[in-house]
Amino acid sequence: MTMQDQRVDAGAGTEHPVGLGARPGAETTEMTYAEAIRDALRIAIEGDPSVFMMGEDVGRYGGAFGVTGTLVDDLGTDRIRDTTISELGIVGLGVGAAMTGMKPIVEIQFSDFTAQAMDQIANQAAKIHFMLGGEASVPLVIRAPGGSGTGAAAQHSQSLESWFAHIPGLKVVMPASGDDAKGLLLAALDDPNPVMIIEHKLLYKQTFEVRTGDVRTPIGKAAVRRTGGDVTIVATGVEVQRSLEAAELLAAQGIEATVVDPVTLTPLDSETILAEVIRTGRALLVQEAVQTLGFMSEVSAIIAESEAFVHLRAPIRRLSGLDVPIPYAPKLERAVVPQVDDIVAAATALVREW
Amino acid sequence: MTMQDQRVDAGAGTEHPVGLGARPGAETTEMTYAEAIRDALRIAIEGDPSVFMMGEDVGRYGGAFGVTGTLVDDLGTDRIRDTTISELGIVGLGVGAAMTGMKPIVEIQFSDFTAQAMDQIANQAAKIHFMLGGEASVPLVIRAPGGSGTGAAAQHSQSLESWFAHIPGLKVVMPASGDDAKGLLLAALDDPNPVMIIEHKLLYKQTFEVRTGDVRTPIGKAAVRRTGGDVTIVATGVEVQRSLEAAELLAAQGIEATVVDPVTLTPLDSETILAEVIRTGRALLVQEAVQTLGFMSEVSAIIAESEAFVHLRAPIRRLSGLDVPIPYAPKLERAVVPQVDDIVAAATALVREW
Amino acid sequence: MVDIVHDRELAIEALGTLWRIRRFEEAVEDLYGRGMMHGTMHLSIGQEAVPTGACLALRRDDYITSTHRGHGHCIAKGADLERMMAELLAKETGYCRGRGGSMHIADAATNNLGANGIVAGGVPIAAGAGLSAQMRGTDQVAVCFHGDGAMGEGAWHEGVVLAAMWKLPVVFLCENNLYGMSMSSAKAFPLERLSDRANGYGIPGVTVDGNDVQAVHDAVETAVARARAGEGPTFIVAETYRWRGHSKSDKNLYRTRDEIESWRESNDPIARFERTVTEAGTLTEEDVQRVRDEVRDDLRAAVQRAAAAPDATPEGLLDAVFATTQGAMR
Amino acid sequence: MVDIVHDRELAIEALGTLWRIRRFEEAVEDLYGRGMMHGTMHLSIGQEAVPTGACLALRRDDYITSTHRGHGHCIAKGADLERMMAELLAKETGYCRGRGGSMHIADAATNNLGANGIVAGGVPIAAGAGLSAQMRGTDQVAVCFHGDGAMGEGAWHEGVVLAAMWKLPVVFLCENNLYGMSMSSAKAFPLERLSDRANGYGIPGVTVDGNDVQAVHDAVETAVARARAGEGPTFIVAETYRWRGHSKSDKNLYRTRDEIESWRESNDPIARFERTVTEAGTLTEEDVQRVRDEVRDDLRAAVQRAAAAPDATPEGLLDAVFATTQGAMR
Ligand SMILES: Cc1ncc(C[n+]2csc(CCOP(=O)(O)OP(=O)(O)O)c2C)c(N)n1
Ligand SMILES: Cc1ncc(C[n+]2csc(CCOP(=O)(O)OP(=O)(O)O)c2C)c(N)n1
Ligand SMILES: [Mg+2]
Ligand SMILES: [Mg+2]
Repeated sequence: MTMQDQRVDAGAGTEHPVGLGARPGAETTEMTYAEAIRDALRIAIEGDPSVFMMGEDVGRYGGAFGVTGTLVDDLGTDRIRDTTISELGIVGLGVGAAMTGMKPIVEIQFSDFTAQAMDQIANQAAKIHFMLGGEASVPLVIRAPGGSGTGAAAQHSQSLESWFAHIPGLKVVMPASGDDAKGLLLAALDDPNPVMIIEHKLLYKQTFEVRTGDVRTPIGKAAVRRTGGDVTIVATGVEVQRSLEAAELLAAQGIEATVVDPVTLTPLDSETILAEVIRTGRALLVQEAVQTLGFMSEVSAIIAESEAFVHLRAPIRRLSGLDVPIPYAPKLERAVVPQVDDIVAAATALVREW
Repeated sequence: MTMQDQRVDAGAGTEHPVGLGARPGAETTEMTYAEAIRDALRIAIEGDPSVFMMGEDVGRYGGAFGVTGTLVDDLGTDRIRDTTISELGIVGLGVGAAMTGMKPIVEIQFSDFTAQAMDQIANQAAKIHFMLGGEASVPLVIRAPGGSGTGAAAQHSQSLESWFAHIPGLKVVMPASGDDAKGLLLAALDDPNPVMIIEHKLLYKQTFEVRTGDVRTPIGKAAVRRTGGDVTIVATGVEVQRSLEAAELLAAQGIEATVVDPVTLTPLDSETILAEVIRTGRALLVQEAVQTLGFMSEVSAIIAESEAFVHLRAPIRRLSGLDVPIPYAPKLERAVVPQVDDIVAAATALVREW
Repeated sequence: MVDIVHDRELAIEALGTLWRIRRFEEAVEDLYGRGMMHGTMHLSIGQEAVPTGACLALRRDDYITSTHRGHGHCIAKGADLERMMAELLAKETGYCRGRGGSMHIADAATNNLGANGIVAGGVPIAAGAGLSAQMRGTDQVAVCFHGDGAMGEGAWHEGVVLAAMWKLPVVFLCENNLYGMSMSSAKAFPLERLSDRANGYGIPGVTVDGNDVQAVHDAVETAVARARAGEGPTFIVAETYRWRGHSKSDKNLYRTRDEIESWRESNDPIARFERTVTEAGTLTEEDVQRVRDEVRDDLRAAVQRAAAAPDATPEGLLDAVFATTQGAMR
Repeated sequence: MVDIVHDRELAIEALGTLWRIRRFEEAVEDLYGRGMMHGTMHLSIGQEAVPTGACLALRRDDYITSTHRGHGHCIAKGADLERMMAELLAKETGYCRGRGGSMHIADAATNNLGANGIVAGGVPIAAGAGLSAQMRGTDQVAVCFHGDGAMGEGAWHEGVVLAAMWKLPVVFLCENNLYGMSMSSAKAFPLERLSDRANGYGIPGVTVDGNDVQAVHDAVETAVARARAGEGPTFIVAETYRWRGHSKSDKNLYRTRDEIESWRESNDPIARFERTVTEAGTLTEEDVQRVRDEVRDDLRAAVQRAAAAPDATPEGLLDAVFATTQGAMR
């Protein structure tokens, strides 16, 4: 057993960001979400010989979503490893490597394919530390893009964060901004536990303000990205962006919304969420995942059994993906997950009717 | 495309049973939960040439939990098939066989090993009908025992029903009694959709009153197993039994509890649950699964966004497994999931404090 | 053995299939390029001889399972071009009513169990169709099309292990187009020939020139006969090449322009087949031209009708999740 | 090659290991039978020569992964009997503090990455340990113990494919005890010898008498040398037999009493080893008896101390889910 080498912690990242901007307190620059992740990969791999990345087509191809880009040219095929098509295998190798002194980052091309790897994720990585009585730890980072909107249909568009958040022993984060995509990946690499990072396909090419250098977004802290007194919107992933847009439209109608991004699903920062719900007395929970047992079911249940219960002025409202597989046709695909208009309508109804 | 052959529907099974007894309206006999399942298997396989069962050690061995017993002697190795250790493979073969005119029943030895088969369960079986625009259907039944209490530790004791209930396209049932174990299996075989049956290990050897013959327990209807005016306990799996026991102890203290067993998680009979919650104004939701995103999070969220909201006299209270992997030591194993005493205490607190 | 090369009718059928696949995918590429098609796109241009040869060895009631790169399999098994195109155009009249798209087309009329977005996802499903045929006592066979990349997946393994154990009537037909996305199959699997993989499973393994319609046909015919006779599965590797990128995002950085050019120029399966059948005297240049023209016209009509069909609608989606009747492909 | 049979010290070490495994499991069986142990129990009695021979070919810093039937691997790699027994007795002093039980014992001191309740679960993990050794530039090797039944799992396949591709320093060591629970390995896999499986992966496959300590050792030693030299993985199948049922629920209906008896009587790995080393003149009968006595005493003491230790407590369980520091087995 050796103590974890604590890496430089520049830029605390604990203050709330404005909108999808960078966390305060550090230099920033503009880059895409994909570039922000690449930046984090480069910093981590250059800075620590035990960090490496493996996945399907992450090398010369540059990643299915272009995240690794030309990183292999600079870091080599040893540290940016192309694998066979083998999700269970690569997560399993990641577990073995993590137990023996490495810090692997595994990319799963689409989060839907975590289904292939569930045994190694849920039965091995998540449980080993506890089950072995602390005899080992699994500092494994798994990155996987979730979400719909690319016309890739039912097997390439799911939002499966609930599966992971349901398994004790996994930390689960969902970066909604480029800055958090970078900061959370670097924070995940500091963590001696397996961390699932659910990225969003629609964000990869979007540009964000991102902190430069070796920064962190703390795991386990929610971000209040906007503040308003009428309703508290809790949203994850791409729905954070949609909720912020909706909040602007709502403001034009005289409704002021708070937007809370949990950032980390496990361990969840319920405290911040509850405080913000208590403040407005109304909770609108927005997610792309299907409604049934989507993460917002948990948020709702936490609110309903908390001290916030007595402060509620309205029923807790979830706005989720329909309980259907994601369809291919663009119109259908749009129709089954919450869009900006849907959020505006739901928030308006909640405020006007209660 | 051919129409499904509708099988005999003797004993409607739609009336509420008393406690864990048989559904009213048919002859009954005493048998164990395992025997009840075996009885259903025999009836289905003898009655329909397209029904067969496959799984690890279901033949000569008689099943890891003795469910198939000596069935292979009567039904033959063609209809009760031993497979290699290959959960993904056997579910996948089940999907292929189901699409082509058979009605396979697949046994997964421990529900934990559904992790191995998640792609075929969630990405194939569940989605094929929708994704193919109705061109095919997948009448596949998967039986898997969940739950803790046998000292088998973290990889053999999970309650993973949430994973399945989160996937549109799967029906998910959890028989709490021998009668339902039989009736649900036969109903699942009538259904043209994939049905996950999460059985419970601790129930297999327990004796129940079970309807004889070719009977059904309807999929999609909750059972009100006990009625009382002070608190509504919603419980699944083995916690139904514990809740009924707790209700007797509560009655001795003057607290009358209603116990609702959803029976089917998807499609959920919210109507019955909400009606019973409205009646008492207090909801105690009890499950063996870990709290975070256990099925009761969904039940809580449904209550909180329904008309029941205004009838609530107390916060909605979940009583769940701790958010930890199931430990091995008997004392620890007991401590991490709700026992009768815990239910009594939680119900008492809810009624006394609110 | 059926001699396609010397049988006028079969040669015309084969040539028609080859061109239908080629032209269909060129049309898709065009529509996609013009922004009229959405989502992603996996083209099998250059690989047409595999499904063409294979399906000529099959009966209509034999099963196939297909892949993300499945247009060819679908067409060769006999699917309707208009319904396929309508699906890709997100129309209500598409095979999946616009719900599945390119990666999820199935066709009950030809016992095509469907494309699959999951690499190797179809492998256990094909074995299951084989099991079903075996249990129902028919002599149907299931052909499982898959790529070389699929050989890395556990699903491939488990499907083959079970099929081998139960001697299921299945043909595992690998299209080795040299890459699984960007991973070279030669690098991935340190085998002299990919078909040596079969040696680990106790089933026959055969390598065949995947750009030769007759050769593919013959290998599949032998495997199918074996399967129908109850002797179990065969693993066939058809060596071929993908001309286009893996999908739209592919910049072809993992292979050389020369490599692509050399396959296109000296190993176009359609040109080769045309040369073979005209040199054999089975078809004339005019016959060949007529087939090409017919396919062009058919396709043009299919695209037009598909484009004119009503868009898929979100109505009733919630009710489409569960089946109400069992639709079985027997 | 290290000659265990003719080296007094090694012979004593091997014999001690064989007996420690046998006696440990007999004690477990006894405690379980008397209701003092809970849960389930998978005994490897009859298979002791495999871990014993294998681990004699390993360094302390080489890795192993193990299975549900893992006591032997654990003991042979050098685990502490008292902590093992304490774990099975659900004690705070157990390897897993009572949280894991028999199926989850790992031992950081001997680079034992742990037993595994999931069949084939350790296969990709072992490959990962091999990858780690390769990347860190050490010459450590990972030995992956697994059963014949594991060969049906996708995890087995994926672990072996990746190890073969990257020439990882891994030895996949299959204990073919003829059954995966009740499934006969001969029925499950239509191969002349199970080690022929390796032919599908481009790695060497070797079959060895699993009840012969020296033979197992030699096969593993060769494979380990190959792995350390950077030449990649080897698949070894050690033929052996499980005397006891698969677990408590096993009624042995899938095999005959005769079969069991014949292995016990004519192929007890411990009796064979004792005969070999005494016949070779390496050890005397008295030496052998002394080893047996020592093991008996050690075990008795271990059981007593383990039984006297405090029970595992539920306190702090919630805090035990996440690690606070990285504990790496390097
Ligand atoms: C389980 C899974 N992993 C990864 C992918 C992403 N993916 C789609 S196609 C493909 C390459 C497949 O290679 P191959 O099997 O050789 O077929 P080809 O594309 O060459 O036709 C990959 C990696 C996927 N769809 N499914
Ligand atoms: C993924 C998975 N499937 C099924 C089981 C149940 N199970 C435990 S051991 C076993 C048999 C394993 O056979 P083999 O690999 O030959 O090892 P042996 O028991 O013979 O040592 C089975 C089916 C399991 N633990 N994990
Ligand atoms: Mg390929
Ligand atoms: Mg075995």
